[in-house]
Amino acid sequence: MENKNEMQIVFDARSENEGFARMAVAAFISPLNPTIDELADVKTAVSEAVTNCIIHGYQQGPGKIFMECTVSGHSVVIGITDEGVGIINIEQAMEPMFTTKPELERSGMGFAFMEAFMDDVQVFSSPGKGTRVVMKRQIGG
Amino acid sequence: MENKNEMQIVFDARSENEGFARMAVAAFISPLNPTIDELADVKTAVSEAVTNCIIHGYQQGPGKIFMECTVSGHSVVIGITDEGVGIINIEQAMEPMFTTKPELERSGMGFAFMEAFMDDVQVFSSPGKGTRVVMKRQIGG
Amino acid sequence: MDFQYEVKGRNLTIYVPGELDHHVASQIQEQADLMISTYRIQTVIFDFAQTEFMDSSGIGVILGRCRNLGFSGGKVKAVHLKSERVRKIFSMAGLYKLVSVEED
Amino acid sequence: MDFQYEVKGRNLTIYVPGELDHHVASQIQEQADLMISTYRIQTVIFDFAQTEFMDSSGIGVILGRCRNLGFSGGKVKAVHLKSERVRKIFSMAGLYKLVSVEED
Ligand SMILES: Nc1ncnc2c1ncn2[C@@H]1O[C@H](COP(=O)(O)OP(=O)(O)O)[C@@H](O)[C@H]1O
Ligand SMILES: Nc1ncnc2c1ncn2[C@@H]1O[C@H](COP(=O)(O)OP(=O)(O)O)[C@@H](O)[C@H]1O
Repeated sequence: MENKNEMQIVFDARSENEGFARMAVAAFISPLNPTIDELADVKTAVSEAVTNCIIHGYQQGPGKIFMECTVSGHSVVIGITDEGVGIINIEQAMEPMFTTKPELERSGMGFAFMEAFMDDVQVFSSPGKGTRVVMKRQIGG
Repeated sequence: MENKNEMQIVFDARSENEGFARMAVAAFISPLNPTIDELADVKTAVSEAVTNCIIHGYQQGPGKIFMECTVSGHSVVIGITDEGVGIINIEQAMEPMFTTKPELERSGMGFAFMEAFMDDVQVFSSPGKGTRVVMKRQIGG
Repeated sequence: MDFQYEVKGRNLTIYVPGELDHHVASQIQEQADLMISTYRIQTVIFDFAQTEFMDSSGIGVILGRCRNLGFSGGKVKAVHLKSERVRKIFSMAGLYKLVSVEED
Repeated sequence: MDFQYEVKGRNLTIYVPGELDHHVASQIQEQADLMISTYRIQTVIFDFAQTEFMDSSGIGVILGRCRNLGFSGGKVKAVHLKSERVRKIFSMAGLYKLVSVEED
Protein backbone atom coordinates (compact mmCIF):
# COMPACT_ATOMS: atom_id res chain seq x y z
CA MET A 1 0.00 0.00 0.00
CA GLU A 2 2.75 2.35 0.99
CA ASN A 3 4.20 1.81 -2.43
CA LYS A 4 1.06 2.86 -4.32
CA ASN A 5 1.34 5.79 -6.69
CA GLU A 6 -1.59 7.26 -8.60
CA MET A 7 -2.29 9.85 -11.26
CA GLN A 8 -5.28 10.95 -13.29
CA ILE A 9 -5.16 12.99 -16.47
CA VAL A 10 -8.00 14.68 -18.35
CA PHE A 11 -7.13 15.96 -21.81
CA ASP A 12 -8.72 17.10 -25.04
CA ALA A 13 -9.54 14.45 -27.65
CA ARG A 14 -7.08 15.78 -30.24
CA SER A 15 -4.71 13.60 -32.22
CA GLU A 16 -1.74 15.76 -31.17
CA ASN A 17 -2.35 14.54 -27.60
CA GLU A 18 -1.74 10.88 -28.47
CA GLY A 19 2.00 11.38 -28.01
CA PHE A 20 1.41 13.30 -24.77
CA ALA A 21 -0.66 10.44 -23.34
CA ARG A 22 2.03 7.87 -24.20
CA MET A 23 4.83 10.00 -22.78
CA ALA A 24 2.92 10.80 -19.59
CA VAL A 25 2.34 7.13 -18.80
CA ALA A 26 5.94 6.28 -19.72
CA ALA A 27 7.24 8.99 -17.38
CA PHE A 28 4.89 7.93 -14.59
CA ILE A 29 5.99 4.28 -14.63
CA SER A 30 9.68 5.04 -15.11
CA PRO A 31 10.51 4.67 -11.36
CA LEU A 32 9.79 0.93 -11.92
CA ASN A 33 12.79 0.84 -14.28
CA PRO A 34 10.88 -0.81 -17.13
CA THR A 35 12.91 -2.36 -19.94
CA ILE A 36 12.77 -0.68 -23.35
CA ASP A 37 10.42 -3.43 -24.50
CA GLU A 38 8.10 -3.11 -21.53
CA LEU A 39 7.93 0.64 -22.07
CA ALA A 40 7.20 0.22 -25.78
CA ASP A 41 4.47 -2.33 -25.00
CA VAL A 42 2.71 0.00 -22.57
CA LYS A 43 3.11 3.03 -24.87
CA THR A 44 1.60 1.09 -27.77
CA ALA A 45 -1.39 -0.04 -25.72
CA VAL A 46 -2.01 3.52 -24.46
CA SER A 47 -1.69 4.87 -27.98
CA GLU A 48 -4.28 2.39 -29.28
CA ALA A 49 -6.81 3.13 -26.54
CA VAL A 50 -6.43 6.91 -26.78
CA THR A 51 -6.63 6.85 -30.59
CA ASN A 52 -9.86 4.85 -30.31
CA CYS A 53 -11.41 7.50 -28.04
CA ILE A 54 -10.55 10.19 -30.59
CA ILE A 55 -11.57 8.38 -33.78
CA HIS A 56 -14.38 6.12 -32.66
CA GLY A 57 -15.61 7.51 -29.32
CA TYR A 58 -15.75 11.16 -30.36
CA GLN A 59 -15.74 10.57 -34.15
CA GLN A 60 -12.90 13.11 -34.39
CA GLY A 61 -15.06 15.80 -32.77
CA PRO A 62 -14.43 17.59 -29.47
CA GLY A 63 -14.47 15.73 -26.16
CA LYS A 64 -12.44 14.86 -23.08
CA ILE A 65 -10.36 11.75 -22.50
CA PHE A 66 -9.88 10.49 -18.93
CA MET A 67 -6.78 8.46 -18.18
CA GLU A 68 -5.64 7.09 -14.84
CA CYS A 69 -2.62 5.08 -13.92
CA THR A 70 -1.94 3.26 -10.65
CA VAL A 71 1.37 1.67 -9.81
CA SER A 72 1.47 -0.71 -6.83
CA GLY A 73 4.57 -2.78 -6.42
CA HIS A 74 5.39 -4.03 -9.89
CA SER A 75 1.85 -3.86 -11.18
CA VAL A 76 0.60 -1.10 -13.48
CA VAL A 77 -3.11 -0.51 -14.09
CA ILE A 78 -4.19 1.99 -16.73
CA GLY A 79 -7.76 3.14 -17.34
CA ILE A 80 -8.72 5.11 -20.46
CA THR A 81 -12.26 6.44 -20.76
CA ASP A 82 -14.29 8.54 -23.17
CA GLU A 83 -17.85 9.87 -23.03
CA GLY A 84 -18.44 9.20 -26.69
CA VAL A 85 -20.69 6.99 -28.81
CA GLY A 86 -19.91 3.70 -27.05
CA ILE A 87 -19.70 0.19 -28.50
CA ILE A 88 -22.78 -1.94 -29.18
CA ASN A 89 -21.06 -5.31 -29.59
CA ILE A 90 -17.84 -5.41 -27.57
CA GLU A 91 -17.00 -9.01 -28.49
CA GLN A 92 -17.15 -8.24 -32.19
CA ALA A 93 -15.22 -4.96 -31.71
CA MET A 94 -12.36 -6.89 -30.11
CA GLU A 95 -11.95 -9.35 -33.00
CA PRO A 96 -8.66 -8.78 -34.83
CA MET A 97 -9.19 -6.97 -38.16
CA PHE A 98 -12.69 -5.82 -37.22
CA THR A 99 -13.17 -2.10 -37.78
CA THR A 100 -16.13 0.17 -38.35
CA LYS A 101 -13.91 2.84 -39.95
CA PRO A 102 -12.13 1.24 -42.92
CA GLU A 103 -12.53 4.55 -44.79
CA LEU A 104 -10.19 6.10 -42.20
CA GLU A 105 -7.64 3.34 -42.91
CA ARG A 106 -8.14 1.70 -39.54
CA SER A 107 -6.55 -1.72 -39.52
CA GLY A 108 -8.82 -3.22 -36.87
CA MET A 109 -5.71 -4.20 -34.89
CA GLY A 110 -6.12 -1.77 -31.97
CA PHE A 111 -7.69 -4.14 -29.43
CA ALA A 112 -5.50 -7.00 -30.69
CA PHE A 113 -2.41 -4.92 -29.91
CA MET A 114 -3.71 -3.92 -26.48
CA GLU A 115 -4.28 -7.60 -25.71
CA ALA A 116 -0.91 -8.63 -27.12
CA PHE A 117 1.06 -6.03 -25.18
CA MET A 118 -0.74 -6.02 -21.84
CA ASP A 119 -1.41 -8.89 -19.42
CA ASP A 120 -5.10 -8.15 -19.17
CA VAL A 121 -7.54 -5.87 -21.06
CA GLN A 122 -11.12 -5.22 -20.06
CA VAL A 123 -13.59 -3.13 -22.05
CA PHE A 124 -16.75 -1.58 -20.61
CA SER A 125 -19.12 0.41 -22.81
CA SER A 126 -22.64 1.83 -22.92
CA PRO A 127 -23.89 2.93 -26.35
CA GLY A 128 -24.45 6.68 -26.26
CA LYS A 129 -22.58 7.04 -22.95
CA GLY A 130 -18.99 6.07 -23.60
CA THR A 131 -16.27 3.47 -23.37
CA ARG A 132 -13.76 2.49 -20.70
CA VAL A 133 -10.71 0.30 -21.25
CA VAL A 134 -8.78 -1.02 -18.23
CA MET A 135 -5.42 -2.61 -18.91
CA LYS A 136 -2.93 -4.28 -16.56
CA ARG A 137 0.72 -5.04 -16.92
CA GLN A 138 3.36 -6.44 -14.58
CA ILE A 139 6.65 -4.52 -14.96
CA GLY A 140 9.96 -6.09 -13.90
CA GLY A 141 9.90 -8.13 -10.68
CA MET B 1 -10.14 29.31 -29.65
CA GLU B 2 -10.01 26.45 -32.12
CA ASN B 3 -6.36 26.12 -31.28
CA LYS B 4 -6.84 25.71 -27.53
CA ASN B 5 -5.59 22.51 -25.96
CA GLU B 6 -6.09 21.64 -22.30
CA MET B 7 -5.07 19.00 -19.80
CA GLN B 8 -5.39 18.47 -16.07
CA ILE B 9 -3.37 16.05 -13.98
CA VAL B 10 -3.89 14.95 -10.41
CA PHE B 11 -1.03 13.01 -8.85
CA ASP B 12 0.36 11.92 -5.51
CA ALA B 13 2.70 14.31 -3.69
CA ARG B 14 5.74 12.02 -3.90
CA SER B 15 9.19 13.16 -4.92
CA GLU B 16 9.41 10.45 -7.59
CA ASN B 17 6.57 12.26 -9.40
CA GLU B 18 8.58 15.47 -9.87
CA GLY B 19 10.12 14.04 -13.04
CA PHE B 20 6.73 12.83 -14.23
CA ALA B 21 5.23 16.32 -13.84
CA ARG B 22 8.08 17.92 -15.83
CA MET B 23 7.91 15.32 -18.58
CA ALA B 24 4.13 15.53 -18.84
CA VAL B 25 4.17 19.29 -19.37
CA ALA B 26 7.10 18.99 -21.79
CA ALA B 27 5.22 16.38 -23.84
CA PHE B 28 2.02 18.42 -23.78
CA ILE B 29 3.64 21.59 -25.13
CA SER B 30 5.83 19.80 -27.68
CA PRO B 31 3.41 20.46 -30.59
CA LEU B 32 4.46 24.13 -30.22
CA ASN B 33 8.00 23.06 -31.21
CA PRO B 34 9.66 24.77 -28.24
CA THR B 35 13.42 25.31 -28.38
CA ILE B 36 15.59 23.27 -26.03
CA ASP B 37 15.96 26.39 -23.86
CA GLU B 38 12.24 27.11 -23.74
CA LEU B 39 11.57 23.50 -22.76
CA ALA B 40 14.22 23.59 -20.02
CA ASP B 41 12.80 26.87 -18.67
CA VAL B 42 9.28 25.45 -18.41
CA LYS B 43 10.50 22.15 -16.94
CA THR B 44 12.50 24.00 -14.29
CA ALA B 45 9.54 26.18 -13.28
CA VAL B 46 7.25 23.12 -13.06
CA SER B 47 9.85 21.26 -11.02
CA GLU B 48 10.12 24.16 -8.54
CA ALA B 49 6.37 24.51 -8.07
CA VAL B 50 5.75 20.76 -7.70
CA THR B 51 8.67 20.35 -5.29
CA ASN B 52 7.23 23.17 -3.17
CA CYS B 53 3.86 21.38 -2.92
CA ILE B 54 5.63 18.22 -1.72
CA ILE B 55 8.09 19.79 0.72
CA HIS B 56 6.26 22.86 1.97
CA GLY B 57 2.58 22.32 1.14
CA TYR B 58 2.33 18.73 2.38
CA GLN B 59 5.51 18.78 4.54
CA GLN B 60 6.58 15.56 2.80
CA GLY B 61 3.39 13.80 3.92
CA PRO B 62 0.62 12.39 1.72
CA GLY B 63 -1.53 14.63 -0.48
CA LYS B 64 -2.62 15.32 -4.04
CA ILE B 65 -1.10 17.81 -6.46
CA PHE B 66 -3.32 19.37 -9.14
CA MET B 67 -1.66 20.58 -12.32
CA GLU B 68 -3.32 22.04 -15.41
CA CYS B 69 -1.85 23.25 -18.63
CA THR B 70 -3.58 25.25 -21.35
CA VAL B 71 -2.01 26.00 -24.70
CA SER B 72 -3.66 28.63 -26.88
CA GLY B 73 -1.74 29.82 -29.89
CA HIS B 74 1.79 30.32 -28.64
CA SER B 75 0.82 30.94 -25.04
CA VAL B 76 1.23 28.33 -22.29
CA VAL B 77 -0.49 28.70 -18.90
CA ILE B 78 0.35 26.23 -16.14
CA GLY B 79 -1.44 26.02 -12.79
CA ILE B 80 -0.03 23.97 -9.91
CA THR B 81 -2.07 23.62 -6.73
CA ASP B 82 -1.85 21.83 -3.40
CA GLU B 83 -4.27 21.56 -0.48
CA GLY B 84 -1.51 21.86 2.07
CA VAL B 85 -0.46 24.27 4.81
CA GLY B 86 -0.57 27.44 2.69
CA ILE B 87 1.65 30.53 2.89
CA ILE B 88 1.11 33.30 5.45
CA ASN B 89 3.30 35.99 3.86
CA ILE B 90 3.47 35.49 0.09
CA GLU B 91 5.61 38.56 -0.52
CA GLN B 92 8.28 37.35 1.90
CA ALA B 93 8.06 33.78 0.54
CA MET B 94 8.86 35.09 -2.92
CA GLU B 95 12.04 36.89 -1.89
CA PRO B 96 15.14 35.23 -3.32
CA MET B 97 17.01 33.16 -0.69
CA PHE B 98 14.05 33.15 1.70
CA THR B 99 13.23 29.66 2.92
CA THR B 100 11.44 28.19 5.93
CA LYS B 101 13.20 24.83 5.48
CA PRO B 102 16.97 25.46 5.61
CA GLU B 103 17.31 22.15 7.49
CA LEU B 104 16.13 20.40 4.32
CA GLU B 105 18.82 22.25 2.33
CA ARG B 106 16.33 24.41 0.50
CA SER B 107 18.11 27.25 -1.26
CA GLY B 108 15.18 29.65 -1.24
CA MET B 109 15.56 30.03 -5.00
CA GLY B 110 12.37 28.23 -6.08
CA PHE B 111 10.16 31.26 -6.66
CA ALA B 112 13.12 33.22 -8.04
CA PHE B 113 13.63 30.52 -10.68
CA MET B 114 9.93 30.39 -11.54
CA GLU B 115 10.00 34.16 -12.06
CA ALA B 116 13.25 34.03 -14.04
CA PHE B 117 12.08 31.29 -16.39
CA MET B 118 8.44 32.23 -16.94
CA ASP B 119 6.93 35.48 -18.26
CA ASP B 120 4.51 35.80 -15.36
CA VAL B 121 4.07 34.05 -11.99
CA GLN B 122 1.13 34.53 -9.65
CA VAL B 123 0.80 32.93 -6.23
CA PHE B 124 -2.48 32.50 -4.36
CA SER B 125 -2.58 30.95 -0.92
CA SER B 126 -4.78 30.51 2.15
CA PRO B 127 -3.07 29.35 5.31
CA GLY B 128 -4.46 25.92 6.22
CA LYS B 129 -6.15 25.54 2.83
CA GLY B 130 -3.41 25.40 0.25
CA THR B 131 -1.41 27.18 -2.41
CA ARG B 132 -1.88 27.79 -6.12
CA VAL B 133 0.81 28.98 -8.52
CA VAL B 134 -0.16 30.14 -12.02
CA MET B 135 2.65 30.65 -14.51
CA LYS B 136 2.60 31.89 -18.10
CA ARG B 137 5.09 31.58 -20.89
CA GLN B 138 5.04 32.53 -24.56
CA ILE B 139 6.63 29.76 -26.69
CA GLY B 140 8.03 30.47 -30.16
CA GLY B 141 5.97 32.84 -32.32
CA MET C 1 6.78 18.54 -38.44
CA ASP C 2 10.17 16.91 -38.59
CA PHE C 3 9.48 14.57 -41.47
CA GLN C 4 9.86 14.93 -45.18
CA TYR C 5 8.88 13.68 -48.57
CA GLU C 6 11.16 13.24 -51.55
CA VAL C 7 10.06 12.70 -55.15
CA LYS C 8 12.51 11.19 -57.66
CA GLY C 9 10.96 10.33 -61.02
CA ARG C 10 7.99 8.11 -60.19
CA ASN C 11 9.28 7.27 -56.69
CA LEU C 12 8.04 8.94 -53.51
CA THR C 13 10.12 8.44 -50.35
CA ILE C 14 8.42 9.23 -47.03
CA TYR C 15 10.87 9.79 -44.19
CA VAL C 16 8.78 8.56 -41.29
CA PRO C 17 9.41 10.47 -38.02
CA GLY C 18 10.42 8.96 -34.65
CA GLU C 19 6.91 7.93 -33.67
CA LEU C 20 4.35 6.72 -36.22
CA ASP C 21 0.95 7.02 -34.59
CA HIS C 22 -2.52 8.09 -35.79
CA HIS C 23 -1.60 11.78 -35.64
CA VAL C 24 1.36 11.30 -37.97
CA ALA C 25 -0.39 8.63 -40.07
CA SER C 26 -3.24 10.94 -40.98
CA GLN C 27 -0.80 13.66 -42.06
CA ILE C 28 1.14 11.16 -44.17
CA GLN C 29 -2.06 9.84 -45.70
CA GLU C 30 -3.14 13.28 -46.86
CA GLN C 31 0.27 14.47 -48.09
CA ALA C 32 1.22 11.21 -49.76
CA ASP C 33 -2.03 10.86 -51.71
CA LEU C 34 -1.68 14.41 -52.99
CA MET C 35 1.86 13.70 -54.20
CA ILE C 36 0.95 10.31 -55.63
CA SER C 37 -1.67 11.83 -57.90
CA THR C 38 0.29 15.01 -58.69
CA TYR C 39 3.52 13.23 -59.69
CA ARG C 40 1.92 9.98 -60.88
CA ILE C 41 3.99 8.04 -58.37
CA GLN C 42 4.55 4.31 -59.05
CA THR C 43 6.53 3.36 -55.94
CA VAL C 44 6.08 4.64 -52.39
CA ILE C 45 9.04 4.01 -50.12
CA PHE C 46 8.51 4.34 -46.36
CA ASP C 47 11.90 5.08 -44.80
CA PHE C 48 11.90 3.96 -41.17
CA ALA C 49 15.50 4.94 -40.35
CA GLN C 50 14.35 7.42 -37.66
CA THR C 51 11.38 5.45 -36.35
CA GLU C 52 11.37 3.85 -32.91
CA PHE C 53 7.64 3.66 -32.25
CA MET C 54 4.73 2.51 -34.38
CA ASP C 55 1.19 1.47 -33.52
CA SER C 56 -1.71 0.02 -35.51
CA SER C 57 -2.38 3.36 -37.22
CA GLY C 58 1.01 2.91 -38.90
CA ILE C 59 -0.16 -0.40 -40.32
CA GLY C 60 -3.26 1.35 -41.65
CA VAL C 61 -1.34 4.03 -43.52
CA ILE C 62 1.00 1.49 -45.15
CA LEU C 63 -1.83 -0.82 -46.19
CA GLY C 64 -3.80 2.19 -47.42
CA ARG C 65 -0.96 3.17 -49.81
CA CYS C 66 -0.72 -0.47 -50.98
CA ARG C 67 -4.41 -0.44 -51.85
CA ASN C 68 -4.34 2.93 -53.62
CA LEU C 69 -1.21 2.14 -55.61
CA GLY C 70 -2.42 -1.39 -56.37
CA PHE C 71 -5.16 0.07 -58.61
CA SER C 72 -2.53 1.76 -60.78
CA GLY C 73 -0.09 -1.16 -60.76
CA GLY C 74 2.28 0.63 -58.35
CA LYS C 75 3.88 -0.77 -55.22
CA VAL C 76 4.98 -0.01 -51.66
CA LYS C 77 8.36 -0.63 -50.07
CA ALA C 78 9.58 -0.23 -46.49
CA VAL C 79 13.28 0.41 -45.92
CA HIS C 80 15.72 0.91 -43.04
CA LEU C 81 13.74 -0.97 -40.41
CA LYS C 82 16.51 -0.48 -37.88
CA SER C 83 14.30 -0.58 -34.83
CA GLU C 84 13.56 -4.03 -33.45
CA ARG C 85 10.26 -2.65 -32.22
CA VAL C 86 9.16 -1.58 -35.70
CA ARG C 87 10.15 -4.99 -37.07
CA LYS C 88 8.06 -6.65 -34.36
CA ILE C 89 5.00 -4.58 -35.27
CA PHE C 90 5.55 -5.39 -38.96
CA SER C 91 5.70 -9.07 -38.24
CA MET C 92 2.68 -9.07 -35.89
CA ALA C 93 0.64 -7.35 -38.59
CA GLY C 94 1.83 -9.68 -41.36
CA LEU C 95 3.32 -6.73 -43.27
CA TYR C 96 6.36 -8.76 -44.39
CA LYS C 97 4.02 -10.69 -46.69
CA LEU C 98 2.33 -7.62 -48.09
CA VAL C 99 5.11 -5.12 -48.77
CA SER C 100 8.72 -5.52 -49.80
CA VAL C 101 10.92 -4.83 -46.78
CA GLU C 102 14.63 -4.01 -46.56
CA GLU C 103 15.61 -4.16 -42.92
CA ASP C 104 18.89 -2.17 -43.00
CA MET D 1 19.12 4.48 -9.56
CA ASP D 2 21.49 5.10 -12.41
CA PHE D 3 24.02 7.14 -10.48
CA GLN D 4 27.08 6.19 -8.54
CA TYR D 5 29.58 7.17 -5.93
CA GLU D 6 33.29 6.56 -6.03
CA VAL D 7 35.69 6.87 -3.12
CA LYS D 8 39.44 7.29 -3.77
CA GLY D 9 41.49 8.09 -0.67
CA ARG D 10 39.80 11.11 0.89
CA ASN D 11 37.95 12.04 -2.33
CA LEU D 12 34.31 11.24 -3.01
CA THR D 13 33.07 11.57 -6.59
CA ILE D 14 29.31 11.73 -7.10
CA TYR D 15 28.24 10.93 -10.65
CA VAL D 16 25.14 13.08 -10.90
CA PRO D 17 22.37 11.53 -13.08
CA GLY D 18 20.65 13.15 -16.08
CA GLU D 19 18.24 15.22 -14.02
CA LEU D 20 19.17 16.71 -10.67
CA ASP D 21 15.93 17.58 -8.89
CA HIS D 22 14.71 17.34 -5.29
CA HIS D 23 14.10 13.59 -5.59
CA VAL D 24 17.69 12.93 -6.62
CA ALA D 25 19.13 15.65 -4.35
CA SER D 26 17.67 14.10 -1.22
CA GLN D 27 19.12 10.71 -2.15
CA ILE D 28 22.53 12.27 -2.77
CA GLN D 29 22.35 14.19 0.51
CA GLU D 30 21.75 11.04 2.52
CA GLN D 31 24.26 8.83 0.70
CA ALA D 32 27.00 11.43 0.49
CA ASP D 33 26.87 12.37 4.17
CA LEU D 34 27.11 8.72 5.14
CA MET D 35 30.20 8.27 2.97
CA ILE D 36 31.74 11.57 4.06
CA SER D 37 31.72 10.50 7.70
CA THR D 38 32.55 6.82 7.05
CA TYR D 39 35.58 7.51 4.85
CA ARG D 40 36.54 10.87 6.37
CA ILE D 41 36.19 12.51 2.96
CA GLN D 42 38.04 15.80 2.39
CA THR D 43 36.91 16.63 -1.14
CA VAL D 44 33.52 16.01 -2.71
CA ILE D 45 33.48 16.12 -6.51
CA PHE D 46 30.14 16.47 -8.26
CA ASP D 47 30.57 15.06 -11.78
CA PHE D 48 27.98 16.62 -14.07
CA ALA D 49 29.03 14.82 -17.28
CA GLN D 50 25.59 13.14 -17.63
CA THR D 51 23.47 15.99 -16.33
CA GLU D 52 21.16 17.99 -18.59
CA PHE D 53 18.65 19.29 -16.06
CA MET D 54 19.07 20.88 -12.64
CA ASP D 55 16.72 22.94 -10.50
CA SER D 56 17.11 24.85 -7.22
CA SER D 57 17.20 21.60 -5.21
CA GLY D 58 20.50 20.88 -6.96
CA ILE D 59 21.87 24.17 -5.65
CA GLY D 60 20.77 23.16 -2.15
CA VAL D 61 22.57 19.82 -2.20
CA ILE D 62 25.84 21.40 -3.44
CA LEU D 63 25.74 24.22 -0.89
CA GLY D 64 24.82 21.71 1.82
CA ARG D 65 27.99 19.68 1.12
CA CYS D 66 30.03 22.93 1.12
CA ARG D 67 28.72 23.76 4.54
CA ASN D 68 29.24 20.28 6.01
CA LEU D 69 32.75 19.93 4.62
CA GLY D 70 33.64 23.48 5.55
CA PHE D 71 33.49 22.52 9.24
CA SER D 72 36.19 19.90 8.68
CA GLY D 73 38.31 22.03 6.32
CA GLY D 74 37.25 20.02 3.25
CA LYS D 75 36.01 21.35 -0.06
CA VAL D 76 33.58 20.84 -2.93
CA LYS D 77 34.32 20.72 -6.66
CA ALA D 78 32.04 20.52 -9.68
CA VAL D 79 33.45 18.99 -12.86
CA HIS D 80 32.37 18.23 -16.43
CA LEU D 81 29.72 20.91 -16.69
CA LYS D 82 29.08 20.03 -20.33
CA SER D 83 25.48 21.16 -20.40
CA GLU D 84 24.92 24.83 -21.12
CA ARG D 85 21.78 24.59 -19.03
CA VAL D 86 23.64 23.40 -15.96
CA ARG D 87 26.19 26.18 -16.41
CA LYS D 88 23.32 28.69 -16.60
CA ILE D 89 21.83 27.44 -13.33
CA PHE D 90 25.29 27.54 -11.69
CA SER D 91 25.78 31.12 -12.74
CA MET D 92 22.28 32.27 -11.76
CA ALA D 93 22.83 30.80 -8.29
CA GLY D 94 26.29 32.31 -7.92
CA LEU D 95 27.84 28.85 -7.55
CA TYR D 96 30.93 29.80 -9.59
CA LYS D 97 31.99 31.95 -6.64
CA LEU D 98 31.33 29.29 -4.02
CA VAL D 99 32.74 26.07 -5.47
CA SER D 100 35.65 25.32 -7.77
CA VAL D 101 34.25 24.50 -11.21
CA GLU D 102 35.89 22.73 -14.17
CA GLU D 103 33.58 23.12 -17.12
CA ASP D 104 34.89 20.32 -19.38
N1 LIG E 1 -13.53 4.20 -27.61
C1 LIG E 1 -14.35 3.63 -28.54
N2 LIG E 1 -15.59 4.15 -28.76
C2 LIG E 1 -16.41 3.61 -29.67
N3 LIG E 1 -16.09 2.53 -30.44
C3 LIG E 1 -14.89 1.97 -30.27
C4 LIG E 1 -13.95 2.50 -29.31
N4 LIG E 1 -12.84 1.72 -29.36
C5 LIG E 1 -13.07 0.78 -30.30
N5 LIG E 1 -14.30 0.92 -30.84
C6 LIG E 1 -14.90 0.06 -31.88
O1 LIG E 1 -14.15 -1.15 -31.97
C7 LIG E 1 -13.66 -1.34 -33.29
C8 LIG E 1 -12.32 -2.06 -33.26
O2 LIG E 1 -11.36 -1.26 -32.60
P1 LIG E 1 -9.80 -1.55 -32.84
O3 LIG E 1 -9.53 -3.02 -32.65
O4 LIG E 1 -9.04 -0.61 -32.00
O5 LIG E 1 -9.57 -1.25 -34.38
P2 LIG E 1 -9.61 0.12 -35.21
O6 LIG E 1 -9.39 1.27 -34.29
O7 LIG E 1 -8.50 -0.04 -36.19
O8 LIG E 1 -10.96 0.18 -35.86
C9 LIG E 1 -13.59 0.05 -33.87
O9 LIG E 1 -13.60 0.04 -35.29
C10 LIG E 1 -14.83 0.69 -33.26
O10 LIG E 1 -15.99 0.31 -33.97
N1 LIG F 1 3.27 25.16 -1.95
C1 LIG F 1 3.70 25.78 -0.84
N2 LIG F 1 3.06 25.60 0.35
C2 LIG F 1 3.48 26.20 1.48
N3 LIG F 1 4.55 27.03 1.52
C3 LIG F 1 5.23 27.26 0.38
C4 LIG F 1 4.85 26.65 -0.84
N4 LIG F 1 5.71 27.07 -1.80
C5 LIG F 1 6.58 27.90 -1.19
N5 LIG F 1 6.30 28.02 0.12
C6 LIG F 1 7.04 28.87 1.12
O1 LIG F 1 7.81 29.81 0.39
C7 LIG F 1 9.20 29.66 0.75
C8 LIG F 1 10.09 30.01 -0.43
O2 LIG F 1 9.89 29.09 -1.48
P1 LIG F 1 11.00 28.91 -2.60
O3 LIG F 1 11.37 30.23 -3.13
O4 LIG F 1 10.50 27.90 -3.58
O5 LIG F 1 12.28 28.32 -1.83
P2 LIG F 1 12.55 26.92 -1.12
O6 LIG F 1 11.63 25.88 -1.70
O7 LIG F 1 13.97 26.65 -1.46
O8 LIG F 1 12.29 27.14 0.33
C9 LIG F 1 9.32 28.25 1.23
O9 LIG F 1 10.45 28.07 2.06
C10 LIG F 1 7.99 28.06 1.95
O10 LIG F 1 8.02 28.64 3.24
